[in-house]
Amino acid sequence: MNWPILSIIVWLPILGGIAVMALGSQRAELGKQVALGTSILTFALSLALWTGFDLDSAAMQFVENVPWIERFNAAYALGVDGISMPLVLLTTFLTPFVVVAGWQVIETRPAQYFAAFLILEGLMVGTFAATDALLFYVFWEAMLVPMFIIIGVWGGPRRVYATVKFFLYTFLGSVFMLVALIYMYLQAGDYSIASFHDLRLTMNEQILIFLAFLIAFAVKVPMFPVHTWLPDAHVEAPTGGSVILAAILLKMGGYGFIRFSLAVTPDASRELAWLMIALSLVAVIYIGFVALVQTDMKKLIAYSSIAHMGFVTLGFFVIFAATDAAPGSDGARLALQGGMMQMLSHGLISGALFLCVGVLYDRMHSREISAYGGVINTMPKFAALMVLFGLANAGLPGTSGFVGEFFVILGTFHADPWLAFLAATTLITGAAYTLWMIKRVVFGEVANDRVAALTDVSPRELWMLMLLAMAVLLVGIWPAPLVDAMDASLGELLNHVGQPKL
Amino acid sequence: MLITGVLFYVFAAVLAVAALGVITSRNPVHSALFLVLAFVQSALLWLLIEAEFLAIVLVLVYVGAVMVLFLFVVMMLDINVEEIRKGFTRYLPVGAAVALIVVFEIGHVIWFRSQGLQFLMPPQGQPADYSNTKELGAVLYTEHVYAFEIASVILLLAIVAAITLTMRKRPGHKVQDVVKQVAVRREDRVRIVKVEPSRES
Amino acid sequence: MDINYAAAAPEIFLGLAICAVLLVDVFLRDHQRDTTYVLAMVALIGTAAVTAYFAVTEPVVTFNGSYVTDPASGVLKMFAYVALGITFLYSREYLENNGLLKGEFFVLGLFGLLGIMIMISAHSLLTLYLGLEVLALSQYTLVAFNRDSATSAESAMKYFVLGAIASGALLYGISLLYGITGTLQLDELAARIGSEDISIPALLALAFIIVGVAFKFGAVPFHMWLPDVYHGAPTPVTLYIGSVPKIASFALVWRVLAEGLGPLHDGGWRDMLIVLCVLSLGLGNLVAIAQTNLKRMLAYSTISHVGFIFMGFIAGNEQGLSAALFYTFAYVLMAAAAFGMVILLSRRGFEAERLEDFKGLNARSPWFALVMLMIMFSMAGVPPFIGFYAKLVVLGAVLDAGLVWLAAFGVLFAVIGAYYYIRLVWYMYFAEAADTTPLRPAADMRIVISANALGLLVLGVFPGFLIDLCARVLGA
Amino acid sequence: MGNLYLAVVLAPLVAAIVAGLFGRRIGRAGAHWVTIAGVTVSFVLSLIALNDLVFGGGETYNATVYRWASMGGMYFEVGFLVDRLTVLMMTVVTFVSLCVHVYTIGYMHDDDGYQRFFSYISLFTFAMLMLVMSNNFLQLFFGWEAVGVVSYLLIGFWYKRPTAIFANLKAFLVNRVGDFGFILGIAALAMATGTLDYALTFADAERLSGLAIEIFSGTQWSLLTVACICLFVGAMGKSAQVPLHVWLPDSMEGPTPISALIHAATMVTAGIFMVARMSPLFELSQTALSVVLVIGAITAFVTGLLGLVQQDIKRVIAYSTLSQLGYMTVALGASAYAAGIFHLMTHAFFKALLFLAAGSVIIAMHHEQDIRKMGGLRKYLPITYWTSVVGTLALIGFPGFSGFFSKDALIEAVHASTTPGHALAYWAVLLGVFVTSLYSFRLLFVVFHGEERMDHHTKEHLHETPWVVTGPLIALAIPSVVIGWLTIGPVLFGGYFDGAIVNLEGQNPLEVVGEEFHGPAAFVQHAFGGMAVYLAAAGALVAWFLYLKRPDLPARLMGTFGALYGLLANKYYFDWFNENVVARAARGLGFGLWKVGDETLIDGAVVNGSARAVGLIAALARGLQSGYLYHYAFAMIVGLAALVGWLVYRP
Amino acid sequence: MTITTAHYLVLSALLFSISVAGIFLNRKNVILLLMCIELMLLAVNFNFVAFSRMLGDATGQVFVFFILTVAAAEAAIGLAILVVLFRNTRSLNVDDLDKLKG
Repeated sequence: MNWPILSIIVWLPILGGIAVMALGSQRAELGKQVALGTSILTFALSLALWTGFDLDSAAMQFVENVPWIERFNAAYALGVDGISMPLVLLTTFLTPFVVVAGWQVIETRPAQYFAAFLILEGLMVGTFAATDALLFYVFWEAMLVPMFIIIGVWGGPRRVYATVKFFLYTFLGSVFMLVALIYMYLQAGDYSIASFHDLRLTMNEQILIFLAFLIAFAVKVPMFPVHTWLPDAHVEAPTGGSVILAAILLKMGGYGFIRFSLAVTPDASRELAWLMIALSLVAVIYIGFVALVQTDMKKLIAYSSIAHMGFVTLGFFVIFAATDAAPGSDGARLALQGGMMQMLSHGLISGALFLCVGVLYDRMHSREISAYGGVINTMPKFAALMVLFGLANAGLPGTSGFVGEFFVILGTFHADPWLAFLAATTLITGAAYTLWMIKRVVFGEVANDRVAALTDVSPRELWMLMLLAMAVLLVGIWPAPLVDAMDASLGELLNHVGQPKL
Repeated sequence: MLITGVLFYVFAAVLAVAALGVITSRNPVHSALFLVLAFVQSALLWLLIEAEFLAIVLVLVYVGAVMVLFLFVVMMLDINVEEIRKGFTRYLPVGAAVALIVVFEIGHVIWFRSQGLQFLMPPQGQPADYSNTKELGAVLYTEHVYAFEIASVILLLAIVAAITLTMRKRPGHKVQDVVKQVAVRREDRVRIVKVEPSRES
Repeated sequence: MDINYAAAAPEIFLGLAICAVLLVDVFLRDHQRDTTYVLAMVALIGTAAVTAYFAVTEPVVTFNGSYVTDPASGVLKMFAYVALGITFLYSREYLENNGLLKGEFFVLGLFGLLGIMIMISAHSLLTLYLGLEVLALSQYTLVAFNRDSATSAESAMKYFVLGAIASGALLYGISLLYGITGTLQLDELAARIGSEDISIPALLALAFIIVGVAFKFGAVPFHMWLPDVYHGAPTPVTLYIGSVPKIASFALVWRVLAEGLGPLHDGGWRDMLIVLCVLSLGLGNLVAIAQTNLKRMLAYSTISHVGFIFMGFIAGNEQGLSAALFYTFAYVLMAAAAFGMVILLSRRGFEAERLEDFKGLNARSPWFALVMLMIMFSMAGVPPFIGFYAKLVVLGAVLDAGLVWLAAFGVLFAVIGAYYYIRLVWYMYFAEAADTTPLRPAADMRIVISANALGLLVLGVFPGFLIDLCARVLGA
Repeated sequence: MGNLYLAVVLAPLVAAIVAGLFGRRIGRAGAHWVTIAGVTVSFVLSLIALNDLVFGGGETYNATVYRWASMGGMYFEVGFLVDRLTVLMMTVVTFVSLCVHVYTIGYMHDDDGYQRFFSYISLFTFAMLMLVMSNNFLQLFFGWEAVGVVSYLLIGFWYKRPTAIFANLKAFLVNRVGDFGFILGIAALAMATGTLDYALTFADAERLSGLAIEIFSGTQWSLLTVACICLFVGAMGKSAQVPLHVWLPDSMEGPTPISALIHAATMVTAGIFMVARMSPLFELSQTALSVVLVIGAITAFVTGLLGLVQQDIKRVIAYSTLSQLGYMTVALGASAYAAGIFHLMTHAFFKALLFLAAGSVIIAMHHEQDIRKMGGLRKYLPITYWTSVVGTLALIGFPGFSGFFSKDALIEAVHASTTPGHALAYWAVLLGVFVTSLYSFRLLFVVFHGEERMDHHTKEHLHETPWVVTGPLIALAIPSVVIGWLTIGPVLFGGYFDGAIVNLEGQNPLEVVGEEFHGPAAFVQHAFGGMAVYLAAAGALVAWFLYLKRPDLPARLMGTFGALYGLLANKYYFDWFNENVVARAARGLGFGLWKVGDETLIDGAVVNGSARAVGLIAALARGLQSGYLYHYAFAMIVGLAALVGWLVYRP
Repeated sequence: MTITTAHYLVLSALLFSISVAGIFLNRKNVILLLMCIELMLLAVNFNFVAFSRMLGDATGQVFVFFILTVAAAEAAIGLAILVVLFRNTRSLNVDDLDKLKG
């Protein structure tokens, strides 16, 4: 197709957001409808990416390229390949849910709330779709602004601490990436990511650049030990904020690793893979135990997000060991695919879980596990869905949560049985913290009369959760479409990473 | 040659002492007068190296105008001559040290580190019929006309600035407004009242 | 002797215009001061027109090598006009409300502009010095402009004394240079310094000159005047000092260091600027965190921005210069907008200069809260605002010069600095309003400040033109 | 055939979805009719398949249903492998499931979770069928976890009971420990073979047996051994082998039909089935086999003893299930897979029967489960009584009953086995026979004979349970009696499993046993030459003496053997260990990491620490701006001096 | 004893640092600061005069001429500020100029 679909997906929400803001809080109702319409329309349009996608090509598709800053040979260049396309879809798919989630609960300045999310959506899509490093960075950083506002304005009691922590943490991470990008620009002569990929770099340069990227992406993912901003941000953020944060912003880090760290500095990645694997496993195990003892539902889910993202990074960086230990096998590919699948599925599941917590929070205004108990007695429909998402979070086969973990464990076993052994502990810990929370919140006798007073999900909430549940099950029962969509690009990436740059 | 040397040292010594006096004397009036002395000494020193015009200007402009202005202000704002300055003595050591370091650095560079420059030669004398004034005049309005114009701007600016900052209407200083006086009407001045005649009973 | 009046037409026109304004102002009554304001604006526009009309494509040196005009100077001057125009615009209402609306404000402002223009197209150290003095004297006066305020008098006195020291040092350095090279013209200066082995005395002179330059910019440790003056001066004057003269400072470095003392770059002023840059970045950002007064905080943020501008100079080449120029432009725009917001929030007899005064601004006026948000994030260097590209170009310059550590240091302190910018945003958005009196700024003010802030955004989305302009005029 | 198998699987699934999502609309009756219809369909179809494969000489069916995912050269598919082993399992599963469905109508009659329950058990049937019919590891794991989840939901069916929701969490986690090993085993095989398909993997078995991987640096392990042991860990979880058996007794918190279907007949035997299915791999690893053998032997004997001291009717049966599962595992370890599967089948019938009978008693006693409050029930519940007798006889292996054939053959096979450790196993299973009959008859006597210890109110309402309950009892009693006699010949010695189960040459104890097999009758006679029968009889006698003749004795024995009794009563302290050591340690560790690692070190020291440091430095640096003009001037001059000094005098 | 340019330069250096020292030693009187500034400019003038004679080039002296002009203007403005300050604070004490700090 010849019309710039990606640009539309990027700018439509932003313009919509501006429109909503212009409508102002006086006409908030109209604003909501505009917001919902825009987000749904965006999703509908983004489906064109799926339908028009060429599965066999690893190249960028739907490419747009307009000169932007001639002086730096920086271009307004967009495009998606098998890696970014699903993530773009994930973004556009989830934003309507966020809008719906805030439909009735946001009283203060609703217009700004919805505007912020729409603008955020556009920026996130831009980040995934940018094929020019400078453009990528601009989108990447610009995302901080609306997120900062969202957490700070509509957040919980300690929102200021949380949002400032979030902002400074992520800002600190990304500025070093900026230095690295400029450095590579000076080497390559332009800012296009492709030319960064072909850039020849000495080992020292690669190590430094890799570390710069590491700070940026590790904070975003987040990896141990720079993960502590996430629980705070999640706990304080409003439901929609948590959803976007967990479902998409975290994926930025993984995306960055796969797009920059692996592809631009393959030798450094190989050199430092041990570090990445170690940190990932620490995340999986350490955080697993930490999540076990959380008393705050959102915090628990936040920690479980960290653990699950640990699988992503594990899958990405175990590929070297996998290829070395079992040459010719598909281990590396499994791990890589596993990482990507894990990102996508975690986007769905964590989003759904945060929506569930939001549903409860809107009724009881408490996130404490101890404040609940026996919710199933008063909210059977909701309970069923929450149990489903909980099981999905525990990686139950047949749900999307299983696919990624399965692939990653298989791939990791190629590298080293012990790594797989450690990674597989998540089967136990994951089930433990998730189902224990479910047990304490959902099952049992009605804990107190506030629980007794609960009303079951409204149709709005029910549809929201049902759609997500279907998505979770669909991906779990038939992941082939996603896997196929990513396969070509990931294979290409593996070849690229395979050839040393030195 | 010898004479000039001696004279130089004398004048320089007096100049230094005067400068020190400026910064050490308690009474600002004394400082001002020391400053005058310093200027005079400098003028003499400039005469020694045949910069007659500037020497004269220095005396005229500074001693004649600027320093008078200083004294005027000092007098106008009657500043009390304050007692012993504690701070001065306390900070003297470190201050003197820094000052000496600066002197040393400059002097050392000029004296020992400036090879290839004729710093260490006496300036060659001028012919007898040389007129410093004429030489300056020749270039001042031709080569440096642009700078000269800017100087005029600066003076204008100085005037504007001084007026802006200092000129003001004092409260309660009396002027008569003729317009008002002419415009006055009878009603403003006299009021006719009817008085009941008192009748005695 | 060659005299080309056409080349100096802008300065000449402005000089005459100033006299005209001055004369008219004398005959105006106090309630007619708006006329002076209009006249000053007219003078600005006229000067701009003249500058545009007599713009040159090749450098023209005249007045016996004491004046030069070239494309870069044209651009700088034009930008100075814009900045001054914005300043006047923001200032008028405030002055009126606070009974400061006097013709002298505009006249002195124009005098300062004249000084800046002289510096911009100075081709000899003499004219440069005189221009510097014109600017400095007008600034001293403006700071003391509010004659009934003790603080402004105090700050004026501090500014005056320290400024005198600085210009004394500068003069001392100039005198040494003159003694060493026997010339005051920049091109000959560069030639002689390049040719002969006179490095040590030249370095001595250089040190003195650096002091003057650093003072003008307000680089640590010659920054001490800056917070007090920004704080003490009436807000419009702070706005003036904080924005327009930065262009002059750039011109100073550009003319003296880059053009006149280019040969002393390596092992000379490069290293000195690195030191000043590091100090400014560190101290500016750190101390700004501890501030409660917005004007003061912006003063310290200025110091940190100076550190970034120096990064451009440190590179020494044309790219570096153009980067510094771009940063200067960006900074002037941001500073003008920021102080404009301070003016916009303050009312008759109420200075909105404490951070608390911005609390809950979003509730009072969402639009102006958004404006301030854009300004703050732009200053913090967050895309898509122009402040980000400013940092981008200077970082590129230092990386090009191979100073990776300096770039890393810079971004690190940029993060620390981000804290106090976003603190203001959180005051505006997350905190409850202290007073909820709605804002009613004059229409022109509202429009221009909105345009100013949106300019930060638009220039951030399409920075190409400005970056390219800066690079082109400086021959990069 | 493919569509038929698809129907077998999908019928219960559809039924489950209908009953689950539209339960309100279709009502209680609708719910049980639709699900029963679904299960009946798959039962009938299973019978057709059985007939086709066994008598119709049908071919083994192995085909893909759809491609789950694929990358590079690796394929993940969902497909069916139906051979005689599978079809046997299908039939057993669907038959027991059908019985349980019918039975449930009565058992859950007045429970408001009626529709939900039917939806669950149909869903379970679907999952179990997926498990047994799978032709690849992915689907195997899928079914494996699916049955686990349904059992999780069913144990916690009465979600208001704290004990129930504790038990289901425990069950799921313990099973997860097993799955942990299971998935590693799968990963190992996937790495070695590059496929997850059974056929391809088995075809590759020879090569695999040559491979080795380095587990601990320096030591080379046979990859096959590692993989098989990992897989067996999974089996230990599902089939509740020591030490992962702890969840099964607690799972009795679920409704009784579940105990019958899931925790006796089908799900718990998934492990047995899996190992049998993997026989081509296990055969090649003596180490793995003897691990299986030893674990099984321990389970068989040790858990049997626990049955002696239980007072809850269902728990007694649960422990007997554990012990019987141990028997099956032993058979597998002895590489007498057929014997294991054969016992699995017979056990499915009579153990389901026993559970359902227990359930019938529980109904009659108004959900009273403590056997000390029962007694003399036989005149109130004749049908239940006689069916229980049948079940008990089958369980203890009374000659002629189904249990006899399977267990005796099993014991013989172990005797003849060559696996290392078979001697230990042989004695374990032999003594197990005595224990089995002891606790079985104890249960029978205490519940149905002796004085009546229930209170008045219950007594008045005691009467036989409705036909929906007794019907299934009878339906299960019949095979419990005859199935052994009918099928031992073909199944064990008739090469029924050829192609499905593989034995190495000279490593098939059943061949040895088969040499003197001359028909069931002869087998019965021959049994009297062995010890098992007499041990069983002894057990029965002791039970009669202790619980009918001298009912006061047991209490005194408890006194004398207090230590032993305590050990048994506390189930060897497994639960105590898990709760007080494992769980507490995990929570403590998590809490420590959270508070110390995250909050104190990372957040407190590094993050907020640096922030505080910056603030401190800022405050200090602020002091420099003293406000005094002379300080400013001084700073400038010092700066000047420093610049000059640095520039001019630096080397 | 010939008097070279260097003599003059060193003398000016002396003057320069004396004036600077005066500025930061003086705690009491602001007027003194202005005087010190005059002194400093004088020092600079010394340099220019000396150099101009050394080089035999009038430009230096012209520069001095302009410096004198500027210095006069500076003095005027400085004193004006001084007056304003005095009117506001009734004091010319340098120690009292500490309202702005931090």
